[in-house]
Amino acid sequence: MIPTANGCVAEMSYDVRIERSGIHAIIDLQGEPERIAAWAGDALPEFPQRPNTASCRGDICLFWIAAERWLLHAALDLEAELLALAPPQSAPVDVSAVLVSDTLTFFRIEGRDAEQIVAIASPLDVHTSVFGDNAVSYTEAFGLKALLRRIPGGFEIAVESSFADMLGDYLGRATAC
Amino acid sequence: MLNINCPFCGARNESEFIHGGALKPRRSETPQELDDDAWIDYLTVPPNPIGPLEERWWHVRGCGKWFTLCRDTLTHQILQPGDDQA
Amino acid sequence: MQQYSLFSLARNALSHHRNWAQAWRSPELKTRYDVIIIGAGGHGLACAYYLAKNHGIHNVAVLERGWLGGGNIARNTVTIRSNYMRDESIPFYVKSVALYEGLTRELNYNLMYSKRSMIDVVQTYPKLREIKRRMMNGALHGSTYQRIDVAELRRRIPPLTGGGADSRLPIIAGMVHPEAAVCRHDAVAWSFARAADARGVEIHQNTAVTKLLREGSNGEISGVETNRGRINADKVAVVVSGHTTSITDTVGLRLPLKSFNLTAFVSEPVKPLIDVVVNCPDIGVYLSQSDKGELVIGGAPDPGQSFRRDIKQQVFEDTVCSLLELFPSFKRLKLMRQWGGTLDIAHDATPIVSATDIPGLFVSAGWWGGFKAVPAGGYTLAHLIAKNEPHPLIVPFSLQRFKRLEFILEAGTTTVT
Amino acid sequence: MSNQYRQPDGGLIDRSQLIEFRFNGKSYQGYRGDSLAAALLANGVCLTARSFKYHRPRGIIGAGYEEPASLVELVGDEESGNQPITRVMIRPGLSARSVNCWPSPQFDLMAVNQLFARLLPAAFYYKTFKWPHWKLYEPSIRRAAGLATAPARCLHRGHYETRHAHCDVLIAGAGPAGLLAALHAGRSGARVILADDGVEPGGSLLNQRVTVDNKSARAWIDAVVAELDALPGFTRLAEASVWAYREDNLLMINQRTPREDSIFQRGWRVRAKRVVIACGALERNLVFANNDRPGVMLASAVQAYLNRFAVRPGRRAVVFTNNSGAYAVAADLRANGIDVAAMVDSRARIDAALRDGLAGTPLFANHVIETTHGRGRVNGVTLRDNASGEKRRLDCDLVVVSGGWNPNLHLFSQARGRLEWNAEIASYSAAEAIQQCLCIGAAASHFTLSQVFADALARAQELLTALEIDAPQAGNPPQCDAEVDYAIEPLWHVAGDQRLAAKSFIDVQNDVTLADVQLAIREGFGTVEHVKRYTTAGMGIDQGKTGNLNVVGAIAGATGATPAEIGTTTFRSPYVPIEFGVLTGIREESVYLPYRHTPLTAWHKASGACIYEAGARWRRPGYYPQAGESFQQTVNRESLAVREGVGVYDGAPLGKFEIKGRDAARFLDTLYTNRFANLQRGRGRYGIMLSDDGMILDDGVSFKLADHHYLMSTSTGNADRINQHMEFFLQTHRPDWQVRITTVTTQWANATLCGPRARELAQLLAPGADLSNEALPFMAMLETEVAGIPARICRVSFTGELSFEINVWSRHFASLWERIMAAGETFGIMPIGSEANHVLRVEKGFLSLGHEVDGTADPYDLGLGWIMSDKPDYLGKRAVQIRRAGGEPRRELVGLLIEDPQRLVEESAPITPQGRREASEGFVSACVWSVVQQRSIALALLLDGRQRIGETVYIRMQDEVIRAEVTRPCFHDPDGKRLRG
Repeated sequence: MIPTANGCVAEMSYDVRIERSGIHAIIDLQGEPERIAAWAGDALPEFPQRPNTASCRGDICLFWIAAERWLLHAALDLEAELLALAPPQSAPVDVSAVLVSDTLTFFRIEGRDAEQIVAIASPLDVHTSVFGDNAVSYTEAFGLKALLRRIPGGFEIAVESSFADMLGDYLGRATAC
Repeated sequence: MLNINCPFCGARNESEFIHGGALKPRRSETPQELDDDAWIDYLTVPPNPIGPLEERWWHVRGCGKWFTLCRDTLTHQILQPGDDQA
Repeated sequence: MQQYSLFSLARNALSHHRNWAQAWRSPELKTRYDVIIIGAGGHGLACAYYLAKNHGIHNVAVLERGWLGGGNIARNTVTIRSNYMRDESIPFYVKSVALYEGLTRELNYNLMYSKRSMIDVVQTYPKLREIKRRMMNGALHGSTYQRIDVAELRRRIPPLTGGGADSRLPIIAGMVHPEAAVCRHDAVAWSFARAADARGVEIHQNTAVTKLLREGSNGEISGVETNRGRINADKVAVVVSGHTTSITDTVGLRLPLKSFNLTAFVSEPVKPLIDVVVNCPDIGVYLSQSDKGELVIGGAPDPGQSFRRDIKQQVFEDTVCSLLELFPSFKRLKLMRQWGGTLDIAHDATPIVSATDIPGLFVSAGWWGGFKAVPAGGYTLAHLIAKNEPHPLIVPFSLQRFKRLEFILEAGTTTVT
Repeated sequence: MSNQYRQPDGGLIDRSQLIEFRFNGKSYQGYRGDSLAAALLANGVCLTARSFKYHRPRGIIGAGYEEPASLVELVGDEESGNQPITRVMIRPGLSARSVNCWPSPQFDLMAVNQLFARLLPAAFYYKTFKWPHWKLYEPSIRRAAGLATAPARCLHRGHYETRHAHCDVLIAGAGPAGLLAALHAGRSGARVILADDGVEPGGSLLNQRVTVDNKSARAWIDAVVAELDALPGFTRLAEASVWAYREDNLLMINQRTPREDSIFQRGWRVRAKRVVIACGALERNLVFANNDRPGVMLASAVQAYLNRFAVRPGRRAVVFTNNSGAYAVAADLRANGIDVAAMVDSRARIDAALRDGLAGTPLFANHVIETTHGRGRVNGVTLRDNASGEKRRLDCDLVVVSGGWNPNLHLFSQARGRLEWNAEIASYSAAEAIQQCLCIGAAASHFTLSQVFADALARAQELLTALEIDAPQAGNPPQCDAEVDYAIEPLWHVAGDQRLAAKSFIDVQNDVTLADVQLAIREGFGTVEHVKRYTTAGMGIDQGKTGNLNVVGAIAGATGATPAEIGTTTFRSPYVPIEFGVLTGIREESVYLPYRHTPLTAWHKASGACIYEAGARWRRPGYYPQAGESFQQTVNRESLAVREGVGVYDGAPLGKFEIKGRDAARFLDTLYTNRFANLQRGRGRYGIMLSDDGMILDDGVSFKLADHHYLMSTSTGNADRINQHMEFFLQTHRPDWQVRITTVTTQWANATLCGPRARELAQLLAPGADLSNEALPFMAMLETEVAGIPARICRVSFTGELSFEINVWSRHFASLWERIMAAGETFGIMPIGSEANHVLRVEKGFLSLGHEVDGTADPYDLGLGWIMSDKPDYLGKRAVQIRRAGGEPRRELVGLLIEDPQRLVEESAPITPQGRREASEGFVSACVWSVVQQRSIALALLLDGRQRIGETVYIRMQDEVIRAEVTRPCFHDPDGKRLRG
């Protein structure tokens, strides 16, 4: 049950659960992989093999989201560990490591119809044959730049924090009565 | 709504991109040495062909890559997928 | 020229309309003319008419690649107005509106010219400041604007029920431009063609110019090559909005023009709903209702250069979104037809009516919302061609400005935040 | 008595469900599965409309979306205008009325127009209504035109939705071809979407009395659909019109009745690897006198009413055709007990098989129908022998016409596919496609069922091969009954004199006659586009689906050109009219434009701030009014707080970028006009960026965080634009430079304390830090803790006062703000909005984009010559040099003191020589009430302004002239002691 903009509360038309999970711990890494490896390599999860996929070590993941660019990602309570793995101030001149936890606000979309909600939000083809289990990518959702990731039982979607209310608003409308 | 091939992400919907105009040669390191007309031409006169046009696109809602592709301005068919050459 | 009137209609009714004359001749193509005008669109035909009428130059050929009146004059949103911002532009458009008002009488052809006034629906303070600037600058040159409050705005546009105080972008004011009008776009081309033809101008359709020809020591223009052979003239004007560079490229003339696609669409025809032209500059949509009852709606140009004359879905959706935000009841109204047109936009988004570095070659281009400019565009271009010097109204529109990188920066129709 | 024209049995309707509905105020009954047209015909209602121009009585001509004559508007909840009567399915409570007639089609006042018909030829309005002025006539013309009234209310339930979808194969049309192709592709495991406009799948099969694989067509359809629906990766959309074919195989579909109650209509944007166009064919009308009279009906429509709806559209029929297709319809008529008085065929030679099939129906070969007779409904026709010219009259109440078939190529043409004239079918066929699509079945010019099946199967196979999907063996196409091959000899119109031509309708909907087209050509409007525009043929809601080719034929007849030379007019989306709401879906109201918030937006609202759009979709507090305050009083109070005590504002939206790399410094030196390479660590500098053609892009402050590492701030509205500008320059022009940019706009939020007492307050909040001017001078940065929160304090000032910009991670910002407000209470701290900020910057003569920076001014004009450093190059340097080379006088930034100190002048008011009404010499860029000067002050761009300090200038308002004195553009602390203090 989600209240819509016009206040009406009724059965959702889709079988999904949508939850705003707030900010996560993220360090934005840029540079040649060799240089990053030389600096913090063995501490990090190994570099993903394919573009727009994630590789994880325990609860800490590395998203390959652009050429020579990765997001080191974990739950917010692991932020200190993240900063210890890749301390921005100690990064060499040719590696950029910037804490950007506050810049992205996450939503979880889970349930049988999760894929339908994504189809309303984004033009990305998320069929399992193209957007598989460890897929994560920046894409467009409701006109915004959004980070979309497949998670067990659904998807996780994040937008720049200043747009978080708007995304929540949109998701509410998408599933409204 | 084009379906644009990003060198890093593969085929994506045009709504993920920003059009960056027709391809221009790399900006001179020393514009001071060019004569006025050449510089004005560089700044203001774009190629405007009816047919294939090399142009730049920015994958702003994706991986952030600027790349070049060749699009037919009459049919909008993309003739060459995005490449890394700027 | 055969007179058109209720009486001529009645007379011809008796003969079952078998005796109506051709609106224009289909003359034999000659090998030389005093002036060749490339492009039988609004501007080209108007120019031919004024060359003959005001300057006594009758030996003129208008060469048209396709069918006359088939360019942007056939595919625009028919708004006529003079509410521009810069001193360089306003007087020109004031003149154009004045000429328009007399055309039905002058050309003996009902253009269905309907002075409806345009209302800007203002939703942000920066936009209000910009339009006030248009208002105060307009007053210097005889273009008027009046501010009205939101209640009056809604009274004058009954279906405008969106944009309330708690909406995403509340309406803060309305600005009325009383001179604004609409008229039947095809009729503008046909009436100028008919009147120009009556004054001896030759209009040649299906005559495509493939190359401009130069001769002599300083390479002055000598004529054009066409699919029907070579045609000579000492003066050639390129008036092919959207496709200018494809002509000028043939002599290596480099112009600061890019071609874009601008789309428009109409709703199903419905009984009268809106009596004014509504412009919503903050969100990039404008509309009016045609006499047939269709809402004629336009928006922003597509991203990227294009000659495709087709619809860009995302641009179209943005325009519809804006429309529905202010007119929620239109959700159930139906889209009936949509189309695109090619226009070329200059580096500074301001028209070019100018002589060129090639003696004898003139261009009229860069029209963005050029329909409103048709009479003045033709009028001043004719002056330029006949006298070899620009009419005062188009001095600012000369190519010279680019040689000094002095831009006029006059946004054409609507600016989207 | 109800349903008196309904057959006792047969048809695909559900006779168990009798449905009550209303039409033009009367109540009728029909069955579930009936279209409104079918139900009315079953009830003997044949006069259902009045025509657009002459208000002639009209009936039902078609059976589908091609219906040109009868449009209705629905009333009540489903309120909607201009619906083809054939496309509205009846349901309980349905209430419809004919459009554009009053009070009713039976008695329509505007019918008087018929008396003047001869005065109203094509385009008559261009020739009259000129005197004294069009405006005199326009209102009544507008009222007369316009068909239906616009729906007044919004949705009565649910909302529109749009979504994206992707597939290997999109098939448009679920007729025999579409179903078979879908089955073959689906069995191969491809991702298939099958969209069909109809309520039930089957297309033309639903209307025909045929067997497929020895079962009824309906049974075959049901079997195929059952198998398809069970396939994974298969999606079937019913009542779904594929209305637009966009770039790169993106297709727009309007699904009118989605499963979910909460979704009123759904719009699909489908990106398909391949598109199969299986939209069938459309039957052409025949053009002869009074061919628009109620009771004249397309053969295919008659077939639909007989076989699908079990309705008898008449008692005694005359069939008029130029092709073999209509003979099967004659058989259907006979089978339904309808007397076929005559088979009129304009062709001289008739295939023997067709003759044999006539079973006694008199055949009039080489004959035409010259005209129909009757008042209201047709009661007879006049035949004419093409050879002898001899005429005869036949009685009938139904005229069945078939002008031949056009492959339905609307989508193919939208996709930029080339059409070519096909003499064999006397119509246009699909030639090369540009996009990845192909036509099959009738859309590919196959007009017999066996050919359709064979073609569909073969092309589906090809397509799967092209997609490298390995499909099971195609096997044989389904078995069908014996058929006669399709043959036609075009008859574009029946020859006749002007009187007849003036009543021979080519475009029934727009009342365009053969005479109109001939007149257009006579007047020189000879091309198909000219004819269309001059006569409005094909410009109606039906886009001339049944008539357009007859226009081409008429032009051919009049000009001697061949249809191949004439060509068609452009096919334009939408294929069928689409409700605007379905285009935008849930994007409406609060989300129709993006909106952004800072961690404080809630606080601002709670504090009663007036919030409005501030660029880049941020909504920021303009001012915080207190009880009983006027706008000016509020702004003065906030401004004074900053000048005399301390104020604070939410600077979170400011654009922020971390820039790192070996070439970071030279990068900044290229972007900014002034130098940054020599900046000290922990220090910042104000800079201006130009576009390469010399326009001011943005201004802002950049700090050096560490070697090769900078923090850049941009103006709020320009952050995205500058990000694009930087990435573009780096990636396309200097890919060899090593610079990495990270956007941190929302990582850091800042509260700026400004005012003489800012330091005291800051010190209170950061007791541990040394905030003295020595330790933290103007344009310096300090990393410390504020209120226990890790923070960066920057000494920047946009107000001209001593300022401390406290930056913290966004997650801490709200609590920082609370602490500031609490600690600031004793200082009388005020939150200040953009209005006060505006006053403060004007007092200082600081620039504002959109005010002073209006596109034409360069830094010299704005008194910033010092910022144009002597670096050999930076973006825009050369352009500005070229622009200024001529040395012409330019508009320069100055201050103005209005003669009347109480007077505030509209911003952007023009300044003209002596206040004359002529071209301006400048304009007022800003005008505010100055709290330090206690009078109005203004900034202006004025021609040669700096030479004119002390002069009087004239601000030209619409109805008055205001005098003002030119001053330096700074009204407060000119040497900047306070902000450096």
